[in-house]
Amino acid sequence: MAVKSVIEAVREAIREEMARDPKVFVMGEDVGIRGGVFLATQGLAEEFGNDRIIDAPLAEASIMGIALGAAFRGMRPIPEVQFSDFVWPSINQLIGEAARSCYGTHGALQVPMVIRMPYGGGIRGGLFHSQNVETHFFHTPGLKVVAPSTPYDAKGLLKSAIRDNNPVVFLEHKKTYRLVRGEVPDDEYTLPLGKADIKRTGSTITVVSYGLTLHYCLEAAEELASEGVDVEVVDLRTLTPLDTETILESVKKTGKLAVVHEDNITGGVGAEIAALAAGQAFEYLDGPVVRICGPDVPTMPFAQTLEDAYMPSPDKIADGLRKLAAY
Amino acid sequence: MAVKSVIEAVREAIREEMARDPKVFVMGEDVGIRGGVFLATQGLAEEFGNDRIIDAPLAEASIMGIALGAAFRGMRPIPEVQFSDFVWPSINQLIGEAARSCYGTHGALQVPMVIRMPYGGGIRGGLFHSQNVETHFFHTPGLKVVAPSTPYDAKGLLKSAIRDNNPVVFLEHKKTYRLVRGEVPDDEYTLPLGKADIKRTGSTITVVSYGLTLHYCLEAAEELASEGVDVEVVDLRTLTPLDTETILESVKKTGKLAVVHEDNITGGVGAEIAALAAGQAFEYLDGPVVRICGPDVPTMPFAQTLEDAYMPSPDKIADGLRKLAAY
Amino acid sequence: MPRKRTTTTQAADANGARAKSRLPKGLKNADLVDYYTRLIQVRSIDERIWALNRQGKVPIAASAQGHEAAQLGSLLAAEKDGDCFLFPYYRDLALKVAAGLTPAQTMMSFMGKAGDPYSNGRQFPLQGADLPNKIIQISNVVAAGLTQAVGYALGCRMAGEKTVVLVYFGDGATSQGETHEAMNFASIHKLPVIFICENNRYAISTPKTSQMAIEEFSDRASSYGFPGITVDGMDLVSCYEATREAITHARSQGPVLLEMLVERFMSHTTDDDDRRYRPEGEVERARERDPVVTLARTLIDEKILTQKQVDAIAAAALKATDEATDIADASSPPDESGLHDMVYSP
Amino acid sequence: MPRKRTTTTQAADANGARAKSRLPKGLKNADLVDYYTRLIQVRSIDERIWALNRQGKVPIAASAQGHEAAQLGSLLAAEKDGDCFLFPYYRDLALKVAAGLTPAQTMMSFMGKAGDPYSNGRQFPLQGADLPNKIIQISNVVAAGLTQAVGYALGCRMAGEKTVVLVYFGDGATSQGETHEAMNFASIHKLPVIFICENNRYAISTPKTSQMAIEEFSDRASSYGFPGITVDGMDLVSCYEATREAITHARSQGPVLLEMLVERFMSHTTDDDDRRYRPEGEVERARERDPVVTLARTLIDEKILTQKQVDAIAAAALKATDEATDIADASSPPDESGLHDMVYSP
Ligand SMILES: Cc1ncc(C[n+]2csc(CCOP(=O)(O)OP(=O)(O)O)c2C)c(N)n1
Ligand SMILES: Cc1ncc(C[n+]2csc(CCOP(=O)(O)OP(=O)(O)O)c2C)c(N)n1
Ligand SMILES: [Mg+2]
Ligand SMILES: [Mg+2]
Repeated sequence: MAVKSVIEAVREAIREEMARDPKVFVMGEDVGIRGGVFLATQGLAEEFGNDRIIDAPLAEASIMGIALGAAFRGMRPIPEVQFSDFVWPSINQLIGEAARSCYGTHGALQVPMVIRMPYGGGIRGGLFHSQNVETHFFHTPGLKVVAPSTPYDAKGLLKSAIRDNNPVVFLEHKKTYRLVRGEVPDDEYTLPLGKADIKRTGSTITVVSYGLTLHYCLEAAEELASEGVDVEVVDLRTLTPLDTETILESVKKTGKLAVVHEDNITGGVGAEIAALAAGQAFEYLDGPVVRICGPDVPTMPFAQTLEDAYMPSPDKIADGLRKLAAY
Repeated sequence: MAVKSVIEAVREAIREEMARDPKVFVMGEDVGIRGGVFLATQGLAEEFGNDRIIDAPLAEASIMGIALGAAFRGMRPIPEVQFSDFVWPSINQLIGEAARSCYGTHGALQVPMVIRMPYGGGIRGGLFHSQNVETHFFHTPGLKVVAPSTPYDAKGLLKSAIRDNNPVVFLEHKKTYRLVRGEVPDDEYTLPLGKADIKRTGSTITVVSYGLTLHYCLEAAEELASEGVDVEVVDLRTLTPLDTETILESVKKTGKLAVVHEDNITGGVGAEIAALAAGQAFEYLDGPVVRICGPDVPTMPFAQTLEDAYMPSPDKIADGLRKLAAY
Repeated sequence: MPRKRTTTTQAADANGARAKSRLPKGLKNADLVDYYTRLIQVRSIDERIWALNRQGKVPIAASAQGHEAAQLGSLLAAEKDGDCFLFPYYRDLALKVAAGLTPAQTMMSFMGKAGDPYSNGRQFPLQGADLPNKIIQISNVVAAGLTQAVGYALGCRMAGEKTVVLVYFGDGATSQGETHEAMNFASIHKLPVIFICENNRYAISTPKTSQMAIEEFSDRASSYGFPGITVDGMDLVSCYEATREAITHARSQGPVLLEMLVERFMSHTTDDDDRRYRPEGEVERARERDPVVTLARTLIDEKILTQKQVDAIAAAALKATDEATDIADASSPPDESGLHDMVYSP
Repeated sequence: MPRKRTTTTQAADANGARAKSRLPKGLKNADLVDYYTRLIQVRSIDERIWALNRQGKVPIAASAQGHEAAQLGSLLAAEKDGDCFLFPYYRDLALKVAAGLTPAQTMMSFMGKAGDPYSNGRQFPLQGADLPNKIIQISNVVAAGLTQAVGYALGCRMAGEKTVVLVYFGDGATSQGETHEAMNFASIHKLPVIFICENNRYAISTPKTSQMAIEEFSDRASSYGFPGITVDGMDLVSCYEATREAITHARSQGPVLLEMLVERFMSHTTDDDDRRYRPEGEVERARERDPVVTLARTLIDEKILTQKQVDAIAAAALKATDEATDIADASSPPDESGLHDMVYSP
């Protein structure tokens, strides 16, 4: 096993799947000779040629629509959205078309397509390079949504996503790209979509999170451990399918639930997790469901002060958990 | 007072506001001589001319972007999206741009714009003429979101929306257009955005809903009343700003909460209401929060059988409430 | 293939009345009879579903009446070629039916019955996909199919195939940004795509003058560096020949824009009433160039069929429509237990 | 205004080395000196922020180096006209600064400090709006400003004003669907909008050949029925004159497409490294036509300024940049208590 960064894990997954299956191809802005602005496809144009690593015109709707059309023909496209903030022009092809192609043709069409996009903030990206977009996909039946937090998960889940016959939105938190490093097996492996991962077991509070803030939750859990509070940290890994079983089991065990994400609180993924607990683990709840999430402010100011004020942090999370523990 | 339909109320509100303020104008597909496909603007081109009732090219992104630009210049545009299903191509201008123009310029720009769109199903519209899109706007800080259920509310809220200095997504459930009729005062009136309305007071269960399903909730409440269960029905009227106070007060009074909407259940508005109660009225809850919502199926099949299977109905709601009452 | 538009002689002298099909190049008489048989069948179904809508049995329909020569002319060219794939739009009833559906399948689709070949009752009639007949139209969102068609062509090329993709849309669709994006991408990659605009000068009520500031949409092709052609879309042979040429060009050199000037005989859909916005007499005048009538006349004038034979074909079509209506009417809607099927593919 | 492109003599004989500005029509010497003063100030700031990025004080910057003649030439025309409104894009640093910001305001924006005139530290540098200087650019989503600019022009017309709107974008932006939609709407309504494409032949790393299949983007104007012009964007006077003409045309007849051929001297942004994808020597060759150097040479050759005066202007600019840097560096970031302000307008 070697220690790798998230971006390296992503690149390896793409590379291996392209080598494995000639139907897999990448299309996006600057993915070719430039290797993508985050270098997720660095070296792949040289290895696989410009016909399989396609530098697209600057037009997201067509990147998505063309990928979708190629998927209809049996290809396995991996369109890249350069920043999740720029997915909007393409959203009709994604939410309106790709998500419903199988359902709307009663299964005649499959959409084996992985839509990769760097998302999230904390990198001084300001309003238009920091966005959390997961809720829009989470709320769209027909899409699968993956949001890994570690290199190991990123690689294993991306490989599964590429082999899946459905449109998978694959969300890579851009702050984790180089910051988060971890062991990645040398041998081939995949991880199933739809399975959450308990990244830390505990008995008094369940914290559910994903992506960057998962790491902040682990830090907060450490802090609380030193205060004698034993926190269980559930990493969703995939938002759709949502692993309700793991979440509910953990909540039933601990009796207390906190949900943490960077995305705006109102109507976010955290609301669904809270609603799930309030609906299906009501008898087990020993305290209010706490959400420690991004405020309802358009994501996310450029100035360091404002960005810090926006972002959930280990301290803010620890504060919230402390209060919940004391309830 | 005269009895009017929802579509008549909408038309009157537009007409009165256009007469009151020359800066108000309408732009959309077929809004002119055709009067819109639902006739919301019937007769207005004749009255106000084609410069204020503008037949746009078939291109939603530009309808939204051009309206936004005109709003920057101080106009008060009312862009119409012919069916909410077709809002996607314009969503960057709405979620990415309009919602953040004020925040991103620290208040230098205002966006006094009302985006009207017929939404929702139950009219044999099939996958592409039935969509519930409210969650996407509900989850976007910077937008206001209105979803009236009656002619009275529609008129009063639309007039307020037009006078508001923020982008307001105004959702008109297309099945209510002609089906729902009610008294509308002859005299000028407005209704404040951000205030829910208790459409039926009760003491044992709180049901929160909006739009078409609000009426189904009232029907179900009647049915339960005959069984001795006293249901309070809260009509949200505006989703953003959300009237958390009215919701929480009602839940604290009844101790039981059900949320009903037609939109897909996972990550829908109902999740937020449930999370709100689980977070801020936890001590008052006497039972699990129940959600009676559209299933996680791409909205919504064409065949009558499948559409019925999808749609919440008075019966399905009554069933859910009965179970909750018995808890 | 010329880079500038050509007008067919037909279009040039078509002042409405007494238009008449030229005799085709490269088509046999049998082809024409087959074409007429399908044309009359399609028309008969088209008229019937409108009536069934008024009876409450078909919730919604968009008629192809007036567009049939464009749709069947291009279809015929695709069939003759043998390696084409079609991305039609919602008005392509004639194309979709003539491409291989039975009248009963068609009627089941319009009534939202189980067994609807396009979506099994999930979508508007004839929306979805009919892969056996090489057709995909997953939605009726205007212009959404164009980039998909381009992507399909890209996929075919990657798979080493020579398939030419024909994608259809109306004049309204030309305004959408994605139409631009699709043509731009296709031109950069020289993909074998034929962009077929069925220009009836209306998008619901919105006239062409509110949709574009140019005379002919086909002129836009030059801004992508590929040929644009305008043909008389009321004339079968013009449409057939232009499409044949376009297929040859597309396969070897890349995209072609084919504008077919057609007439919408009916209201936009069964939900519309075009008397609100169309000048009086416009439809009546347009009907004088009815492609069904025109072809019948040609067949008789050229002594390919007798009047009696023509009548017999029409009678058979009507009978087939009657039977199909009964079959569809008697068949079951999809069972509600299927609501959750195929949200995801296995 | 001609409907077809014109090339300036400058562009025609510009083989890189020893290019030289022509003397302007309708500009006074004082204008040129003023222009040069602003140009050198802008360049000095532009270079400084790049250095500040390397020091960790400016998180991100897009340089205007190589685009200055296009940006300032058109700005000058707008200023002379007196009734123009601008929708620039993220590379228009030179335009935005020259339009009226102080060096200190500019530096505060780049460092994300309170008092940033565009967004008060909420957005990337110089994103947002600068209404006192008649500028709006609410986002750096490529091409999103085009329809907004068209809408602004519509709003002005409704308000009875004669304002001409200039909207700026790169060659990459030409691929976006909204660019088509904006030009189409403007042409239908004959709105006074000038579409200014600063064509540097790169969108980050993507060359123009992967962006469009035509030689000159201005050719696309004909598909909307309005004039398209290509000018040498390295030449101040060409840009000034073409924009002046375009303003006159736009106000009386509707939109104009103005393509300005420019060179990107720096990497896409401070986050990019163009050595990955640009041929060796390309930037060096382009720099031989540096608009700052060219204008200095003209001013001296034409004896409008002495070398000494030119040097003094440069020295003053440098000093202003130094001072501005210190002021911005010492000033406070926005207070975190303001996070929730102005999500909604009152
Ligand atoms: C994106 C989108 N916007 C609006 C509509 C509603 N709509 C359906 S058809 C139509 C007009 C289309 O006109 P055209 O493209 O000319 O085709 P035609 O019906 O004339 O054949 C409109 C506005 C839609 N289906 N999709
Ligand atoms: C919609 C959108 N997609 C992608 C990006 C990322 N991006 C920023 S600038 C750029 C290239 C723009 O190139 P061009 O329009 O030629 O302008 P230039 O930078 O060359 O001046 C890209 C892809 C973006 N900002 N917006
Ligand atoms: Mg049309
Ligand atoms: Mg460029």
